Amino acid sequence: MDSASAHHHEEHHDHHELGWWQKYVFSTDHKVIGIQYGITGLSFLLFGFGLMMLMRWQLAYPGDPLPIIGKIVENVLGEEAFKDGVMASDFYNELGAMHGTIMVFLGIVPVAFAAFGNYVVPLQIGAPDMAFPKINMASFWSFAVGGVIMLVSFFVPGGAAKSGWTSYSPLAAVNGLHENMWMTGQTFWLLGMVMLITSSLLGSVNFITTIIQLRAPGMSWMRMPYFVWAQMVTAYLLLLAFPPLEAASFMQLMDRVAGTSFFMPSGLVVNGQPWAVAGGGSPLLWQHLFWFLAHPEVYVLILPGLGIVGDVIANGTRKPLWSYKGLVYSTMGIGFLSFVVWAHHMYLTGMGSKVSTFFQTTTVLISVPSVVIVTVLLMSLWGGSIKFTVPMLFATGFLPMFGLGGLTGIPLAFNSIGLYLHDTYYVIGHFHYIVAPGTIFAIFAGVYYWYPKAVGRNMNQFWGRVHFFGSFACMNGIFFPMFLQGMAGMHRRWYDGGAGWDLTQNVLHWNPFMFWSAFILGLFQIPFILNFFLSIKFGRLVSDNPWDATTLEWAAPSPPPHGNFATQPSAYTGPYEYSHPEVAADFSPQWLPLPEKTETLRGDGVTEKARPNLVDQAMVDSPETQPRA
Amino acid sequence: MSTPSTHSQPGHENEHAAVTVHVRAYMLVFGALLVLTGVTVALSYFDFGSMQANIVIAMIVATVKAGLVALIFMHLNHERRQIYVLLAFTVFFACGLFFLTWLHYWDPIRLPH
Amino acid sequence: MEIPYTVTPRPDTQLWNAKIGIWLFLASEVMLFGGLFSGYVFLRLGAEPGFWPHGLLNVPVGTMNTAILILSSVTVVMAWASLKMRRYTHYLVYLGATIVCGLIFLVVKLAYEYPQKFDHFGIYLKEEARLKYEPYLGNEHLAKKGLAPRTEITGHLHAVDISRDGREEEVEIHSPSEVSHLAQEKGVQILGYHINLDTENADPTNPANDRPHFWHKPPSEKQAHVEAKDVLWATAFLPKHSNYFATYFTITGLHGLHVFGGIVVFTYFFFRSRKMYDAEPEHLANRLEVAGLFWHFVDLVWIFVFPIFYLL
Amino acid sequence: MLNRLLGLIPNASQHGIHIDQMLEFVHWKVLILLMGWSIFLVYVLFRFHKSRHPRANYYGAKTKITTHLEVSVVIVEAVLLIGFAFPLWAKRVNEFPVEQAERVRVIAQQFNFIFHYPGADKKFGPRKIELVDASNAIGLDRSTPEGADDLVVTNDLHTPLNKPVILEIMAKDVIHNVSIQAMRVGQDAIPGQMIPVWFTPTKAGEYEIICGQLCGLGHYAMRGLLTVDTAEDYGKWQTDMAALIPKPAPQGQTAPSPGEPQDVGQPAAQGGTTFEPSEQPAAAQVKEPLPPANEDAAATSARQPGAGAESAGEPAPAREE
Ligand code: HEA
Ligand code: HEA
Ligand code: CUA
Ligand SMILES: [Cu+2]
Repeated sequence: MDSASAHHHEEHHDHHELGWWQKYVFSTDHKVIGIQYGITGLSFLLFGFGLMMLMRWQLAYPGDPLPIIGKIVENVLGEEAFKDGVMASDFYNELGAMHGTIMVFLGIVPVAFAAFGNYVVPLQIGAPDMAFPKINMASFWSFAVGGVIMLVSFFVPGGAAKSGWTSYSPLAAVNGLHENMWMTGQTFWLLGMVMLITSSLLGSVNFITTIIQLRAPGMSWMRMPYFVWAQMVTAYLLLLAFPPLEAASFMQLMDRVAGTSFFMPSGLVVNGQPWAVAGGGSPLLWQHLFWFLAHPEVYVLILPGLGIVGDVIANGTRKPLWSYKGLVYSTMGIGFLSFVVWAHHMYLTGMGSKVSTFFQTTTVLISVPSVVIVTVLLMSLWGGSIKFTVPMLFATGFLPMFGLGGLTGIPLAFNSIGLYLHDTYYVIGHFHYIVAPGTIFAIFAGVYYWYPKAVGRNMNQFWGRVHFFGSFACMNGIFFPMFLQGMAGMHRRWYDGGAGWDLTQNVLHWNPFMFWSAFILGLFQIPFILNFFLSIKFGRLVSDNPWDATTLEWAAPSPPPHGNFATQPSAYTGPYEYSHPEVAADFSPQWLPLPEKTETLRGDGVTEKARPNLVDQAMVDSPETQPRA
Repeated sequence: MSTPSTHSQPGHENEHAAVTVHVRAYMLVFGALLVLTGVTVALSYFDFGSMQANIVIAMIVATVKAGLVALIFMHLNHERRQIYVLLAFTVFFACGLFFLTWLHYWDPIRLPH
Repeated sequence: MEIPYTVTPRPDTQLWNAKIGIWLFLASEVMLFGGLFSGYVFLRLGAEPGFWPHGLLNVPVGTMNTAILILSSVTVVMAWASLKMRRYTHYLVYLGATIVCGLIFLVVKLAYEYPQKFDHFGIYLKEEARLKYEPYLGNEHLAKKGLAPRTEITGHLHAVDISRDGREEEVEIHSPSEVSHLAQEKGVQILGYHINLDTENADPTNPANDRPHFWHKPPSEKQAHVEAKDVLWATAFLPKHSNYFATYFTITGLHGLHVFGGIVVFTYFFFRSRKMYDAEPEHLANRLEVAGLFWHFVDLVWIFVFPIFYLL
Repeated sequence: MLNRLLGLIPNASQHGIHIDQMLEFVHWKVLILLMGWSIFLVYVLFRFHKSRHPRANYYGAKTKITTHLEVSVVIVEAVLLIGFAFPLWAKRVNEFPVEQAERVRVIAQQFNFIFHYPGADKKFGPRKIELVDASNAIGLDRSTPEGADDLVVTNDLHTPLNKPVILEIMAKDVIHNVSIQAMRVGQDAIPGQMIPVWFTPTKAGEYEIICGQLCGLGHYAMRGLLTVDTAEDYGKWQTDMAALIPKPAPQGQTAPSPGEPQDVGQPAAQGGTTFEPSEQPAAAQVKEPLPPANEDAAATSARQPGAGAESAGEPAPAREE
């Protein structure tokens, strides 16, 4: 050991003297950061849901005063938001834009990607921490600042951003005008987005480096748990798709504060007044740059969820995933294709037949790997010995919900159907089925699954079941009617929920039903939240590996100490060696060799002789054993 | 890539020599870049017939310069596979961003006259 | 357990962590500037003839700044080579030179080039009024040569005609920002502009002015008076002047921020690397290599910015 | 049949039939896959529950069926693409019936649709940004012979039955979308661009025109009405409207007159069950706009945004400087 490790020892020494602040607030430990991301993200998820409940009330009972809450918001935000307890249409738009933004960028991405990724990935690959702990901390704090900016934006003059989460220009540029354009909601939105993008970029650099560099000896690519794969592809998507939106945000910021006209054509007449800018810009430029991010982004929302579900299903069925390799390659395929389909959100922006042909084809193509993934997950159930633990319930609930959401994406993939369905509630139904009973369920599965690792205690399984069945029913109660409303022509972002339109009169009766479903969905979250916090103290104490799982995170103590493992674990087998025919127990952990000369399953379903010492020689050569000059 | 990186084992004799070779390359590239900068400026006062031609030629020179920086200064002429793969994807998607943005612009819905 | 491969490469990937990290980061930077440049292409392709200005930037200064950035790329790579050869003093000298180059670049940009632009004024004319100002535009001459028409009169604004509460007067102007302040006053209306013409507008039919010049020419003594009713859009050379300046300021501004970031990092190294050099010289060399890669990338972006905005 | 079940509103245009067929077809596919897999899922969860299957089978399913299934999904999708989607869209955008069609310009603004008919001479009058005011929202120049006979109506689109219509869609301020669900058409109205869309109504009646793109606080009530008339009714309507055209004021410029067809159209949010007319958003009720923050000397003096502004109403398909 030379100076390098001497230095490390020094650092190590420091750790024992960490104060409370450095331990729990400005921590560089991936587990603490993961939990920070998790709690903040879940809170934002709840907050975003709260915004949506207000909106659903307005849609269900347009023009009726909202009991109690309406008055409270009116007192806080003034008459611009609620007047006599009745929501203003501008405020509805604020809520809609912020619901979308918060759910996507402050809810799902931080929880599904950053929180689980931070907590679980290093453990699953047998690493002591993330590759760059300080950058990791910077990533979280950049996210926190972005989140605060978004929250504060409700209080600036004119209120928060209200041009949809898509922030289409020119609307976004002419909305919320004020003498000081810095102090407006849309400007805050842009600044917040820049912080959030920075956070995601730092995070994804860290994730990819960690996965490439810090895998334990023997953890070859095809022995990584599927969750790690999903996180890695997600990180690549964030890394390469987010910067164009950052560029676009800077441009829109310039449009707002410096009077440029990147996205504004000549000859605009707003409110009867010619709009005083140089002109010559293009609204479509914003859309291209936005969707270049936002389509990969939607896979960012689902891939970590799929990863969690993959791990949980292998554990809950007590058998290896069926066709692990197919899963991995499909995930990579999705990642690749997701960069070339973005214009399917722009079908009605005047697209000629050549471009339209291209994007319809790629969009339909991208559904193929998705079908493969769902098929693999479904077929993995076959032949299992299924145990309905709470994580497993959520994972199996996820499958049909994602299936319905994904399948309804296929009609939308066709330009001519878009003529009818674009911008209707059908679209809202499509993606909410994927992100709400889809990703959110996957998140719940992940929380219930890894909670014992993080806390050392398990969450209450009975209340977990209540949480699952209640949420499952209510989610469908909210989102299924959206397809019917969409088919009837109801459009999204309608403040009156369709009350003022003839063609939606037949489907209006769903609105109250959907509100009450959302309300009850909210009630069903109460047991979860209580369960979550109370189990820290009162949960049942469990062993280090309560689910009899195979992957490396369960080799560490619960909760893992700083540095995670006492000694470097190695991966001797594939990730999911459950119910091996020649092993008596129904699982053989990755960190233990299988009996010599037994058959194991390769990822693609082919069997091969197990080589207990199948550890890449190169990776056994840790830096210490390497000769150093 | 199986050959171990030359500059990962510090203090070696041949390491030292390798760095000296590098240094010579850096100086050559420095000269080349300065010359090419002059060339870019000079070319811009010469009309190649059309704006497109002028742009294309200026971009070719700029790409050569950028290539030199990337290959020699950034050591991309002998990097590891992982990094080439990453950059290949990046360049591909960046080109996609340019190309498809332009594609939409090029194929609008037109009313025949 | 400690984080491995911070200094030595991992055997199977042959890379140490920060090397991958920086390349990933640079990949995202490629996409960031890619987004900005694709915006540039999109807007430029769509610009009407005569509405994408040329030759408004100071080319000699730009060329000098290009050379300075290239030089700084060489010094930073030499600083790294010095570390590799364990020559600490050389390293410090080269690193210092890099910092100085970066500072010169920024100072030239922020204290000289930008203010020079902010001082200039441009007036786009309405189409129907262009004939009236033909002596300053020379469009007939340009049309004969098959060149794009001039639509703008540029130069130094020295006075504006205003009407204040119905009374007309001429107000002298020292900086274009005064015009904006005037216009925001209550009851003030701008009626016309008195401008000291740039050479292109002073002598528009001179073939020597058909294309921009390398050396920046000072505005001529010749003056023009432009009536406000003929004006399409008039501002100083600020981002809002046109999409050309909007992209120019956005991209160079962001690039400047990157330069600034690089300087901060190098300055930190300059003052704080001795301890690490003594303990782990190789780690320091790696760190510098990473910072250097970033710096080269910034240089690389400039290599494209320079011709795109200064020359084409 | 599935369409009926899902509550698709009746189609009233010629090409709409094909879109409905496609919807029907693709939803069958969705339904079959969904039902198939759901049944499979429920069966598996039951069959392989721990209580019935205590030890999992390490090797799992050995079957090629899934591959066949995946391939058949791909085939169905290819059929949908090549058989329906490509030709349908190509017909929408490459085969405008310019000769036969009735042409109407649609200028969307916060929060109405303004329909501009070429009048008897079949020629659209020029539009100038200087002429835009409260009574002439689109800045139509009525002093020209082309413009003198043009009809301008707000929120009230009339088209003849069984005759193709081309809508030339534009926007004045922000992005809107002209969506006529019954006609199975929709098209973004993007400022700086003119994008045409066409359809042939096959059923007389009244249909709602929806703004399908968030455009501000009145978006939800941005509503137009399409009336498909028989040929006679349509002719009569045109004459009635022509009678309302304001006579040119002596000094050339269009004088605002109470009879301006602007007022003829439907009020914005009509038929609302909950909203009083006073709550209907109209451009005038939008919060008093502050001057743009980037207000500049030049801006006030010229009040002219951008070059080429004199043809604000005539955006080229690409964009204008
Ligand atoms: C996580 C999010 C997510 C995911 C994964 C997807 C996946 C897909 N999306 Fe979606 N989409 C969104 C989020 C998502 N989308 C959002 C947020 C919007 C709206 C944005 C806005 O305007 O605000 C949108 C909008 C949207 C549009 C634009 C609609 C419009 O505005 O007009 C289109 C059009 O092509 C589309 C298509 C698709 C397709 C083809 C897929 C495919 O990838 C789907 C592939 C999946 C499958 C094919 C499922 C396979 C299932 C089975 C094989 C059956 C299994 C069955 C059981 C288990 C029972 N989406
Ligand atoms: C990831 C994205 C995401 C998610 C998860 C959701 C979740 C939900 N969404 Fe949202 N939605 C969007 C993204 C998302 N949405 C977007 C992008 C839009 C478009 C916006 C636009 O028009 O611009 C939209 C628009 C949208 C609309 C259309 C509004 C309109 O067009 O006018 C509606 C209407 O009902 C809606 C409803 C809901 C509901 C009821 C949920 C529910 O499923 C919410 C469920 C949430 C929970 C159940 C909370 C769980 C959290 C906890 C229990 C916290 C625990 C806390 C601790 C332990 C600390 N959404
Ligand atoms: Cu106009 Cu929405
Ligand atoms: Cu998409």
